Amino acid sequence: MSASSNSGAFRIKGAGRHTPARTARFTFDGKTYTALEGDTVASALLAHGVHLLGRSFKYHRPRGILSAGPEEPNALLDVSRDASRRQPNVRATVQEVFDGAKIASQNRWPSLKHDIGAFNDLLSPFFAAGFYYKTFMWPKEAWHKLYEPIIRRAAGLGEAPKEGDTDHYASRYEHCDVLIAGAGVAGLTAALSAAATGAKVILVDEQPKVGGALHFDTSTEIDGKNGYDWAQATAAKLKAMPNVTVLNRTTVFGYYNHGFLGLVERVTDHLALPSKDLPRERLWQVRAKKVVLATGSIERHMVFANNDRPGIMLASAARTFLNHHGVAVGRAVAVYTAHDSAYEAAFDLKRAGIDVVAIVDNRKLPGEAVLTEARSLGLEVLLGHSVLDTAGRHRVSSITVARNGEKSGRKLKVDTLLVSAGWTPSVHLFSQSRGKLRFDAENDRFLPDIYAQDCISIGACNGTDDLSTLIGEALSAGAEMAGHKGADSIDAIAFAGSNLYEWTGGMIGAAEGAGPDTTVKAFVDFQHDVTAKDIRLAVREGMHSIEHIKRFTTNGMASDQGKLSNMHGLAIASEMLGRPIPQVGLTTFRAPYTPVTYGTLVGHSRGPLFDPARKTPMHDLEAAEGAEFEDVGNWKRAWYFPRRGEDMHAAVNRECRTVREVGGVFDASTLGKIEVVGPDAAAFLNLLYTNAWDTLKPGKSRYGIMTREDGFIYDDGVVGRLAEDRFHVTTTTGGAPRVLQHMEDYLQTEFPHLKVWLTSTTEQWAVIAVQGPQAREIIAPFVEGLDISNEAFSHMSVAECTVMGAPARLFRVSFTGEIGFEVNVPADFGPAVWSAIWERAQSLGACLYGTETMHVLRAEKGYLIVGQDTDGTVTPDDAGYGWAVSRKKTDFVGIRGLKRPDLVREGRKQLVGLLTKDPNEVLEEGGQIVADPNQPKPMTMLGHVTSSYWSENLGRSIAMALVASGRARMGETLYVPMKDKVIAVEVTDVVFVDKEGGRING
Amino acid sequence: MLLIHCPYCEEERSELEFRWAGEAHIARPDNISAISDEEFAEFFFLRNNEKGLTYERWRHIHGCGRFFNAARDTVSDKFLMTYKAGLPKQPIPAAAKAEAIAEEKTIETWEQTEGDAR
Amino acid sequence: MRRYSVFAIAREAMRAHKGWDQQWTSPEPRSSYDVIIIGAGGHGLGAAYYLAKEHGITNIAVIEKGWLGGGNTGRNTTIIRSNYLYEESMDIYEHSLKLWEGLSQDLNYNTMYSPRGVMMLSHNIHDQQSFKRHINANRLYGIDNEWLSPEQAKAFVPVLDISKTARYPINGAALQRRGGTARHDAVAWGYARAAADRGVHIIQNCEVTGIRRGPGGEVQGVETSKGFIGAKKIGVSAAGHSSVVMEMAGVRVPLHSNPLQALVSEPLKPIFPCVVMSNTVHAYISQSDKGELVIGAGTDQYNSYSQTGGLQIITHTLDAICELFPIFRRVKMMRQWGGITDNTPDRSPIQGVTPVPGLFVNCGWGTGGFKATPGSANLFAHLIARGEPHRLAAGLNLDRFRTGRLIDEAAAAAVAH
Amino acid sequence: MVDFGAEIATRTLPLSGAHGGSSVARLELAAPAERISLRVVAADVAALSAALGVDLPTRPKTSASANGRTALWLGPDEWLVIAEGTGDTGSALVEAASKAAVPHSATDVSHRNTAIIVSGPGAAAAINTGCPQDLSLAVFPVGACSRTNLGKVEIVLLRTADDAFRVEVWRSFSTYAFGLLAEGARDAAL
Repeated sequence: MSASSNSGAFRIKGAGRHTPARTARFTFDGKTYTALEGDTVASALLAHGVHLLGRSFKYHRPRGILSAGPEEPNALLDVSRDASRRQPNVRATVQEVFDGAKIASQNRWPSLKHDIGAFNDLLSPFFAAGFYYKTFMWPKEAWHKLYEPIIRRAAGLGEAPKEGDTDHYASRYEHCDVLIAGAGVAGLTAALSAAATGAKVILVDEQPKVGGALHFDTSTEIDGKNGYDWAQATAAKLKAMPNVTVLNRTTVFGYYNHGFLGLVERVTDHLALPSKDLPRERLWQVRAKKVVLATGSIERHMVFANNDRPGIMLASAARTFLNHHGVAVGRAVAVYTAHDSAYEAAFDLKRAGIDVVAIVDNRKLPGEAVLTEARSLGLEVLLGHSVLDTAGRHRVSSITVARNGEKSGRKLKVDTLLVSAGWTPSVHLFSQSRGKLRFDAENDRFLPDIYAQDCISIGACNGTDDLSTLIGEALSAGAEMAGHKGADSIDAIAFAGSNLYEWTGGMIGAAEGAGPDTTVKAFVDFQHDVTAKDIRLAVREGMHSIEHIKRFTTNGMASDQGKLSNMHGLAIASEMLGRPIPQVGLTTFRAPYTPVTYGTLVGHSRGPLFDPARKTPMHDLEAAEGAEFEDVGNWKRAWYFPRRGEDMHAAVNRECRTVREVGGVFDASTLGKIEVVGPDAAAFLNLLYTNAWDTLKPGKSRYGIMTREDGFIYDDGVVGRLAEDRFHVTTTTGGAPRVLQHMEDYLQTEFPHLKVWLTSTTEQWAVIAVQGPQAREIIAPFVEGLDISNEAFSHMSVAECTVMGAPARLFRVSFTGEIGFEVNVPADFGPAVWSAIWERAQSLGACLYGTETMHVLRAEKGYLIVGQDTDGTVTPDDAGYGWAVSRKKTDFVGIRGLKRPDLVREGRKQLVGLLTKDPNEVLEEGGQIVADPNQPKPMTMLGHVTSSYWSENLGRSIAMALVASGRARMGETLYVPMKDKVIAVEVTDVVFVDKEGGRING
Repeated sequence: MLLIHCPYCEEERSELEFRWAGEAHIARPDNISAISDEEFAEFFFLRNNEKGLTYERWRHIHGCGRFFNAARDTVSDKFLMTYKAGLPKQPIPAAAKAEAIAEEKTIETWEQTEGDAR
Repeated sequence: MRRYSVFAIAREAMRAHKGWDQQWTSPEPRSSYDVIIIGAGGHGLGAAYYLAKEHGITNIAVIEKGWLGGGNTGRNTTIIRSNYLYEESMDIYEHSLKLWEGLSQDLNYNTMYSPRGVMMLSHNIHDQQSFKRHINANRLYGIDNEWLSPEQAKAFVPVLDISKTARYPINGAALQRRGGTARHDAVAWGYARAAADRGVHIIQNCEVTGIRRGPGGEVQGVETSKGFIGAKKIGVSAAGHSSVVMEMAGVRVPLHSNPLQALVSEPLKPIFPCVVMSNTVHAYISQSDKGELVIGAGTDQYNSYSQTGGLQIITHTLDAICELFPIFRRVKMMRQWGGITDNTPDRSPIQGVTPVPGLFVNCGWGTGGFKATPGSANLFAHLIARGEPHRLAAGLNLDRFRTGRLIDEAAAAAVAH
Repeated sequence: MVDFGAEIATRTLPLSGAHGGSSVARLELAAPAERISLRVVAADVAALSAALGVDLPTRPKTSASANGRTALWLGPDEWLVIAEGTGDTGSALVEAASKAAVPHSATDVSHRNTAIIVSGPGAAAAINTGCPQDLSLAVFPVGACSRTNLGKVEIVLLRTADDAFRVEVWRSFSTYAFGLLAEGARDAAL
């Protein structure tokens, strides 16, 4: 047995462009088939006579292959290499066969041939468009509990993958002078003239090979060559030019603002054994100065009764299968058309030795040339006739043909019916670019009219049918878009083209027998099972806008997004409404042109590259000490340091105790840092913080509060003055970027007269906080050039010095209430300094501590955490920090907002302490506070618990809360009602430890 | 993704490098602590939100870091001009305006093109 | 109006469905009405319905520049929930949720309210604190909302990745079981049909170009592309175009209009049982009854009235979706689109009287207006009929921007709307 | 007892041990460098140029090198100055700048940034994996520099040769940047 016969009984010897010796084996629903390299799954299966490929969405009707391209609504399959590389809803007409592919049909149970869901087809009279809006309402709960689950199971197509994807995806930004979408005659020609100018050109085509319609159209000659051969030669010429990029298997899926286009390149889906280094697909994000749209047109089907059986396909698709793949779509083929182009399918098949039963043309007057040729080939042409109906269970077996106007006709036995209602220009990308269409009534089509971006449409998508005109249009478009107007640049490369037949004809809407208002199932949208009568029903029910009709019937909303169905649906609606098509309108074309894999859009942003995980210079050392980390913004911060056998609670208790008794070392590097430098630095900070800064002396630091114009707390931090004109500002970890943006905004926009500059130094410094009674003892040996005694370097001092030879900034600052220092060293020195300090700290009995202990210790002192104890609705006074708002300043950001009626009213929520009556009860952060726990719901809530911890140092729980009139409620008992109990609390001061504050100054 | 001309970098760059910063030419009152509640609400909250020509601020945050001003048509999202911060509101040249207005007539929002092809 | 029921369908099935009435008619406008509502989205149509049903006002026109339900009603991701933080928000969203529960029966139109649960993922301690604050507030207010452990969350949504090695591991979730989805078009159509049945005129393809005011500043009617139409009361419910319409009456409102994008996948067999939202990684997702994964993306950063947005908004969202649900990496985006949202400074809506006598406004619903549809419409009808707000909507007034009494859900919440 | 104070701190560089790249785009770590962020108004640029011994470029997207110092224009009043010195910090640069008797801000950022050298025929393609700028030689010639994006982080990009770039990135973002460039380098071979 030769390879070619092996690759299917319907291969036609000598036809097609594949090499018979190069085969690939794949399975379909468990059965093994042999294909030729270059086959699509559709052509490979057709070569074996397999037409039944799937089931429709709603009625589960048997469906086959309708098209040979991305517009395919029916033949959607599940394609896999292995469990982690399985892809649902793959178009059989696009997917190339590769050796080892496992392919399965979808939306059927238990099998494609015997599908229980097909029962729906019998009930179809009930399932009219929108029927579900009218029922399933009783009883109330039944929709969600009963009906919806049934509908959901019946709907859907493929099954989502079950495992994570092991393929990877690439991404690239690119720029060009001219991007050309589509490499048919028009696109290739435009590329030639654009490239000749030296412009940077990207030519994009969705198929494996360039040529577009030349894949099937064998009667066109260009530049003296067969059209397809000319296309390949032209592509080779273009690829050899340094200023041209040709992307095959690449779809322009979106045309966005300002010349931005999204492209997806399929890299490995056609390969049997792709290298692991290859991405499966690549996303191109191209900024094009100009765009040439040469996207061609798509053939429409005919709308008539039972037009959806397997074996019924577009005439051009049959030509692609024959002329490109060498596959005959049947043995007894009829053609039903309203357009001349389908005649050529009959000619090609006839010449290949296939029995062409008849050409049924619903027109009385087809093009003269095709009619003459048909007759000379001895084909039976039935003019003014229509196909009224079809029969056949899993494949069409006969058609009923009648003279137009007659209700019955004769039956013709066929195994295939080719249909064509004419061609719809592909204006998707033009429309996405926000260009406006006009209706060409003569040819029943929408064409580009007013352009919104720097692009031009050429060829079939522009309604240019004549080949010579098209070549001329493409040549000048390419040159013009590349910036060279006029004939000169074109003449040198001009060439001629010819085709055998001029095409005429076309129709939109329901054909004979399916209108004007019958009950037959004449499908408009195959995948969604929308029939002509559904559209009529929608109009009858008052849906007069095309968008209403679309949404009510779901016409055009399937995965082909109406490429075949929109024009027919529109025409039927127009007829029913009695309004011309332009007045009915067109639904919007949205990106993507064809569906795009999420993984491709995600590209590299997965796993570690999903979002940068920021780590401090000491991260690895902390991890080696057993740290658990928490996410704070995109930072990873050491949370606590459990020792062997300790849970979080035990570790935090130990850390809390050790810091107050001895000392602790804490990584504070993530705090935001901004260097504020310039003669007006203090004046600037005066405006940005509520505090006054001109009184702060160099060598000192101060706690500052920042509000926005609205007067609510925005951020806080310690600000050190290093020199008259230099401040070291710290911010919260999460607040750093927005605080800098906020400062720059005011500096550049409101206070540009101030001579001051801001530099982010967050990452310049590694910050090692050492806190506790032994803090000074711990750091003392490392600090050079600075007296750090309490007298010389009191609380809130700051100085530059040297630590272990590294230039350092030392802050005397405390967030624990103990003696505290923050050692800032250039980041690369952080690990060495940290190790040395930790070694000494350890020898003195101190510990490492993390953010959890930091939180507990600061809460024991009643220190605020912005974002936890405040939420964007809290003023400095609410938080008990009214003292930080300068009374002397005449201006600062927030000064007016703070005086608004609601911000100064009585009864605002204020930050207070809470002590539970039961000292062992730790409140839930977020618990709500009420005065009367027995009141009916909805209860009046006085506030909520913002911070709550077990304080090992106090041997009881502590909490902070925002409570209405909180400071006036000291000693009052309030309640925190939980799901299963009510917790009584006493309102207290926020400071729980060392109320006098003596420890900090030791 | 917009393409924005930065008047400081003197080049068009991807929107990814920029951050939008609200309506332009809203000056913070010099006597802000003396204005009324109504005036404060006006200054802080009320924005024109024009459908059509709008003046707005952008910051080239991942580029030169500068805030600058732009005139843009919020219907087509086309920029009519960008100019440096501190400059007064720039008049739109008649030609550019004519083009923008002509476009405004023909290129309406999507919701209007839906159901209304010519 | 012919009632919808399974029996009616059976009857119609026997006669090729030729007996159905028009769901609504397309009348020519009268010279004047008692009330004009600008904007035939869910909120506007619903307000007309409740005015007719509960307040006895039926001489109403709802004026729409495009097709009814074509604005944000027909463009959103259909999430319904009421687990907000502040009393003002809980009042209106819970009122709305209660109406959702009986809406199909009230309208005799299956709006497909599906209480499949809305789950918000917590990724860090800050999220957890915020969610528990919501949960406790909701419970004391009589609204369901519960905390789930990561394992409980996974049991509810089996495809969720709760591994500790994730970039932002999930440390829990808040679940409102009564939250869910509904069929957006059906809401607009159901209200339109029920309102039209009570005599309300729905005037589509009619653009309001001006608001005419009398000597006392009071409204007298609207100038439209179909001529002047008089009315003593006008309710503006124009979502993203609220600023434009209010400007016609000389009223400025604190709004920004931003394109909000969304996308759906190709249809899949049921895989995703509820609605999941994550603010930390910016994603929300559910699966429609047709099988599409419905994914809400972010808003573009700039003011715009064009329903197109940047591709980067979509990719950013999909990054997060694929991190949370790695099995969706090979699923395909079928369609993306945008709507114009009207956003207030505190991300809470504005519903109330205006300085112009007879002019009432309902706007600022931002990205969360769909869930509020019945409640907002119901209370807006009350406002228009009585001239003063219902108790449940009293806090949503315009004056809060003067006093500073904001309802700052955005500041307080770690969750998207 | 150990004499704790005697030790001199050694440096731990970010990205230590990172390796990646492909046949068309090599990735290497740049040697530690002295860096300052320099800010000065236009009128005083000459004074700082003189003080630093390098003419601060005033045209956007350009750089200038002299005396072992390279000044990158980042904004109209902002430069990143990188020196090939052996100092552990930018103090020499800060000091040099301070000789100019005009108001300015010279802030040491030597340890804030780290740098990755991307070279080879696929260098631009590797960077365009995450960078939205046009890196063709005509638009981004040798010596061109710009702050820009690389995926989800910010970088400063300097073209040092037809097929070589220096990518400056904040240290905590460097793991991400290196990882993305490594994938970009792999895909650039495609």
